[in-house]
Amino acid sequence: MKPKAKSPIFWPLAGLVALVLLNAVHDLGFLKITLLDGHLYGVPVDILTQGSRTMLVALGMTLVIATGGVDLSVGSVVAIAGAVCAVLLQGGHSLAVTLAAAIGTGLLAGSANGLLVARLGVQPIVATLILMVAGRGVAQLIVDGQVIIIKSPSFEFLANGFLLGVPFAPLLVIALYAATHFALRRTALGLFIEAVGDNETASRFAGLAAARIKALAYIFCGACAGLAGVLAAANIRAADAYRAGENMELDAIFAVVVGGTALTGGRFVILGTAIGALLIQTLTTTMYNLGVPPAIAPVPKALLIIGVSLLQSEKVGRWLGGLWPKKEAA
Amino acid sequence: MNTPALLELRGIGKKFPGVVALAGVDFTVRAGEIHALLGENGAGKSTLIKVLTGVYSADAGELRLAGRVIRPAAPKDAERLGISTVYQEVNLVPSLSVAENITLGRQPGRLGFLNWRAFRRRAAAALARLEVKCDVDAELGSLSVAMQQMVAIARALDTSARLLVLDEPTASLDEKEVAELFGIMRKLRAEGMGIVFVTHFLDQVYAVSDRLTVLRNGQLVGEYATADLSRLALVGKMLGREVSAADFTSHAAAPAVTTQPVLAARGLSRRGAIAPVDLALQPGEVVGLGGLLGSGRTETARLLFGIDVRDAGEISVKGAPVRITSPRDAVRLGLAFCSEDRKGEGILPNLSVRENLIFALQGKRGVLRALSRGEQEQLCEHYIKALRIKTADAETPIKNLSGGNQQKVLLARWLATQPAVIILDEPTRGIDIGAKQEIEQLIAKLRSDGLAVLFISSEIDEVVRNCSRVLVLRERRLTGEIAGAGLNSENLMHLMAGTHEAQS
Amino acid sequence: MTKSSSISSRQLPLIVTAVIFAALFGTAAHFYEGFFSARVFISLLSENAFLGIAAVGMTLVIFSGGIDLSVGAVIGFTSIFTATLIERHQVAPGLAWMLGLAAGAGLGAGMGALIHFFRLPPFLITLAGMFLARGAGFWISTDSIGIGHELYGKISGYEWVFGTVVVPANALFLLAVMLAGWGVAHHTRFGRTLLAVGGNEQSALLMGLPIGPAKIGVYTVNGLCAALAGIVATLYTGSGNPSMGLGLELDAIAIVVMGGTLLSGGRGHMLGTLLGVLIFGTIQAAILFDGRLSSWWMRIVVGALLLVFILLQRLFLRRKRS
Amino acid sequence: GFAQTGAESAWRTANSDSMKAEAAKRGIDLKFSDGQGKQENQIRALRSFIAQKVDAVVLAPLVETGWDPVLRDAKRAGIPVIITDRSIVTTDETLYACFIGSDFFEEGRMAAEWLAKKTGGTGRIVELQGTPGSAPANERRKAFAEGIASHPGLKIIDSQSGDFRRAGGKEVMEALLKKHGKSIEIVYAHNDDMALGAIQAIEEAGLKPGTDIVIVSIDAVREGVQAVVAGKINCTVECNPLFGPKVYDTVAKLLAGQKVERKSFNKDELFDATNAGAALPTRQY
Ligand SMILES: Nc1ncnc2c1ncn2[C@@H]1O[C@H](COP(=O)(O)OP(=O)(O)OP(=O)(O)O)[C@@H](O)[C@H]1O
Ligand SMILES: Nc1ncnc2c1ncn2[C@@H]1O[C@H](COP(=O)(O)OP(=O)(O)OP(=O)(O)O)[C@@H](O)[C@H]1O
Ligand SMILES: [Mg+2]
Ligand SMILES: [Mg+2]
Repeated sequence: MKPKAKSPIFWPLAGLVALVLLNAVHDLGFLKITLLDGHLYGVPVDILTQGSRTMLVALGMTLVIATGGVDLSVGSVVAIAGAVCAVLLQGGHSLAVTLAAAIGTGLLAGSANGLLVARLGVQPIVATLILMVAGRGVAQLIVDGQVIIIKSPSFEFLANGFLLGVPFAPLLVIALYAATHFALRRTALGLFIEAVGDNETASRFAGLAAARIKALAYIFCGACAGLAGVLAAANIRAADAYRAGENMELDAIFAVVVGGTALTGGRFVILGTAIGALLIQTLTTTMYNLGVPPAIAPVPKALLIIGVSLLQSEKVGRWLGGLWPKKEAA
Repeated sequence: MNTPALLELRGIGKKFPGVVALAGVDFTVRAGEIHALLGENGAGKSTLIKVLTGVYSADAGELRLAGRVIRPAAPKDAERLGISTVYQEVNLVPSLSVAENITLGRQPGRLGFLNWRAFRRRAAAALARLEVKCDVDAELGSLSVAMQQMVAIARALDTSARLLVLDEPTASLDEKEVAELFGIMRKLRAEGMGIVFVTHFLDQVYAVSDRLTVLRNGQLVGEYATADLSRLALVGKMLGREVSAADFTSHAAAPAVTTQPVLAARGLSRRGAIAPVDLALQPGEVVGLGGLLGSGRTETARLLFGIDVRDAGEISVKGAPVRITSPRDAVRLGLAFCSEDRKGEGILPNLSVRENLIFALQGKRGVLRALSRGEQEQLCEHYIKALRIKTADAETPIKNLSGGNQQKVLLARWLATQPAVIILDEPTRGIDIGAKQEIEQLIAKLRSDGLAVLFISSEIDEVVRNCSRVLVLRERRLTGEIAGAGLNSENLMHLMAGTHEAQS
Repeated sequence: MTKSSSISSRQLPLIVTAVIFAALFGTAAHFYEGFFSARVFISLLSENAFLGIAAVGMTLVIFSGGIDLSVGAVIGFTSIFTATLIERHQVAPGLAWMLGLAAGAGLGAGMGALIHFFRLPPFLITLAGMFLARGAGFWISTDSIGIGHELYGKISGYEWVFGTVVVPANALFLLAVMLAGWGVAHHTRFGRTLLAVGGNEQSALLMGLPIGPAKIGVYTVNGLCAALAGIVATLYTGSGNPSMGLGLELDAIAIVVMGGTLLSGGRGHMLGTLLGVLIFGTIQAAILFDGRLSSWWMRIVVGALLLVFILLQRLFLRRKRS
Repeated sequence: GFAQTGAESAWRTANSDSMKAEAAKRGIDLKFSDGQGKQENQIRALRSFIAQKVDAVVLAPLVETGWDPVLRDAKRAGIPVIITDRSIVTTDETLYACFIGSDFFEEGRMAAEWLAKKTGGTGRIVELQGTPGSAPANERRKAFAEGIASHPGLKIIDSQSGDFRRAGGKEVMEALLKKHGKSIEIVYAHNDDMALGAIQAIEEAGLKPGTDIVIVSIDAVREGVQAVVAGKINCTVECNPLFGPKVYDTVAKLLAGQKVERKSFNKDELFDATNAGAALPTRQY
């Protein structure tokens, strides 16, 4: 019998479970979820809520990476979208207008990236680096360097609200994951994205509008970042143009790659990305929980990255397979 | 014969996930012989070679070079042992210069620093030996596939090797170049070198090889002296069944005379690529594009298919003028184009056979009208059987297929779109004799189904066999056309070479 | 050496970059009084010395088709590491530098080994390396530490006077490393192997090139360069600071790319990186000469100039190709 | 020339604005440069100022050390340097003319002192640190620790970094609340932004900030003071960013050859429930 191909999400999932267990052993309260004021309350709920922004950005990033690119500008787009929200709400605009504008900002940013990468053939890291640098400046320009306070309960609901006791933001993000998965796998879009990432020339020669597919991925990624910007601003009821979304690109890329999508493009694993994002957030919480001094907080993160990548590598897989040949076959 | 064995492989076995590529294969090469390694696509020839050069490590068996057991762990070990190899796919670095590609890893130099002048001279000398004219400073990627192949051979000859391995070196060469290569091979043989030679051209086998080994399905069929084995017997050994000479008759029927060409081009040209070309394809007609290497055949096809943008000229499909500015336009209009560069422009390496196969059809249908999984599997099943594609299953990544089988998947990709016109650029390159025959039959069937085929091949016999009309290009311009009774190898060759005026 | 036409076509990106640099510098000189001077030109090198040194290593890594995100953090680590050794443990500067270089090279080698042996993506592994180095730097000290050793004053005060032109030690360091990098990249087997690996790793393997040593070696060399940059940074500031070089890796990558080196590997030129440093420096210097931009406008202008530069480069190359 | 560190917070922006506005008012040609949080950028800016032969340089140093070489250049060029905001450590005190700044150390101490008085010297504290390695985080941490050392009843039970960010403050506080539950009595935040984030987390946990948990913070930006008025922050120590007038006065004196005070501190106030309401209308930032 031939060995069954291992699911790409196996190791990230195993990592997540291990991390949760580590916490649970250290502090039994970790897994406790209680009902407080009629909604769920507990660490896992926090992880989901806090992790929802990274999950969202990583969703868009998955597609960009699948086309063989990368988008470094997402953090800046988060900041711009937040700034746009704050200014519009302050100016008395309705929530709908604000949301549309924020997501529109993301679409615009994504289009700019897409134009540079797909039409003009600029290398993705460079193309998006431009917006990464300039974007934060734009965000600060919009709010004139201030932290603008947002006083809109309906806006805040997006990030901190509860629907039937369940936090709204993760619900929204999970719904988006499902919708994206559906849109990609029930249509041919997913295949096209993978094809472009795998061999762009061949895709083009087979009659695919490869440039358009690529641009689309960046636009989608921009929109995701825009929405994440909304959530980030709603979360703290303020637009923090300087710090919002800082280092988010790294977290998102990490989530995508840990989730089983190769940085070289081609095959993507959406569910893996979600798990990867949660893994990062859990790690952060774990460090608070274990009281790791903030100065050396990056170290565990590094170890996690190396650990998960190693487990995903073929070679280690073979070694492990050699250790437990029986289990593998089962 | 009592010449000592230079290379001995005993009981070599190699498994890939889901495929047994080699099982208990013995293979012996003597010093001073040219040994042909033959077999169908996927028989395991390339795998055997890669085991020999340390790309793969064998699961079983033993390698001996001049009596000593060797265990090459990487190609550089093999090279150090005196085994020099040209692999099946051109494996050079396109972004570096020709000179560097020839000398990489063994550049002359002092104190760790390179002597650029010396190694450019050396590269030029290596090319001169093959009688190839080529600027050693040119970027490799800017050369045609054939030229790159010559560079790869030049690289292999640049070492003082005891054993030279050539995996389908002639697949993209024209006759003159093949003849030159053979000349060199014979010279090296005389110097006592052992040469392993893989090819699908039987003529070539009989032209140069002394002995041959046949593989089938990863198993050794046998080792024979070339002179003792007739062609038909050889083909039978390769395919595992008897073949009759009738299988290779001409398929070209009289041109279908219809009123309207399905595809017509007038004054098609692009500066620096091709001078204005007129051509018209009738439904049910196979038109050949003949010409020597670099004569502009691929260029013409690329212009027709919208890959390169033309400077001038118009294209019409079924009489109506059309705008083709991208392959996408072309596909929508019912054109199909099978590129000569399988690896770079054809396959989606990490995607499955299924995805590769349905890809063009899905592209034509658009994003929203996705083929259901059932439809996809049905298509795969059909074409895998129809074209005898050798693969573990439809979900195997295409990069794991042998070269010839990849080519078949690509053909299937285009046939699935049910095109009105199909442009085949070197469709039989690297394809075994059985499959070649099938593809020729397929072309005949396509023609009788009313398709128009533009057929590009460097194999003159093949062009003559399959086409009812041949347009000949020379030095990037259309120089003539042969049809009907005048269509034979000799005429075609003269026209291609530009010596027909003298003849007539 | 005779220059054939195809050599110049291979070096076209380099020429284009040089032309754009000249144009940029000329424009700045036109608008800002006192910009067009040897002093400003030299400062483009001396003020970007450690960035430039890091870019040299980065160029080699990018040649091989890899990327290294850890350089900024390694600079921070080396700077605080050597400063602590010298100030707190009274280690002789020479020895401290050796240890710093060894640490940088060691980290690089480790990352290279992971990348090569386990076929892991360089982006991730070097990201981990970045976290490690940053964490280690902060673990040594979260404060910056001033270095009072007299040797430091001597070296950083050194200048090479050439007529009216004064070239500070930093610029000399940078030029020396550039020269070494150019030699390695273009005149050693190692350098050419890197380009081959970046151009097509599978082919390079089949061509019998030593892929493993090349890949591990290039990360080691880059770690060494980053550590050297960290030491130059301590010379530059006379202190060690664990947060030095924050985000510097992206600047270094931008510089390499501005110099016409392909990020996907296999194609590029060390001279381009020198031009990249000059261009980067010119942009910064022009903004400082202006001195009216608020924080955010500064970012926007840097981004816009980057954009203009990339577009011009595209435009030129596309024109010339067709 | 003015070499600012960056624009990382509202405080910093107010600081920059103060410098620019005052320059405009006095007709001074100010060359402004933003270090974007990197020392090397600031050094580059100083060198550029020297090359442009400005009359005086104002530096808001990002870190304490590492300025000697460039300051030596300035001195050689005869350009006086005024250090603002944070102090520097140098081997040669003559390298700069004077220091005008806020005293992070003093701020941390004041916070600790206020806390001791308010709580009677007992309580379990969680600390929300600023960005690891940054000068204010370092000093506010050390000073506070020293300040509470004399009150053995005050104990820091946990300390995590919220990166000076509001979102960071919220996230860390959420986690700490779950970890320690109701045993947290006091929050000490290195800036108002993190305190405001923490307040949200506390509210979401169903507790009352300011009552159930005492909150002490630093900066006293307008929103922080508002929170004090609303009773959500108990006390915030001012860190005045409005340096402009004082700096230019000093520059004028220096250029006129007069002597200036070597070290001077902006007067930092402390706002709690007793005085916040009165101060709020006059807050400029
Ligand atoms: N890397 C690989 N992984 C999995 N299977 C492989 C791999 N390489 C080759 N194979 C399989 O091994 C078998 C032998 O392939 P090989 O390339 O040796 O054939 P070949 O005789 O060279 O054919 P061709 O004439 O088409 O080049 C094929 O079935 C192929 O699918
Ligand atoms: N001898 C040569 N030297 C340099 N470049 C060449 C040479 N022959 C061809 N080329 C280049 O290779 C490319 C391929 O030419 P083209 O594909 O039109 O030829 P072809 O007739 O299709 O031949 P084939 O497909 O057999 O290589 C062209 O761009 C041409 O510039
Ligand atoms: Mg083969
Ligand atoms: Mg061709």
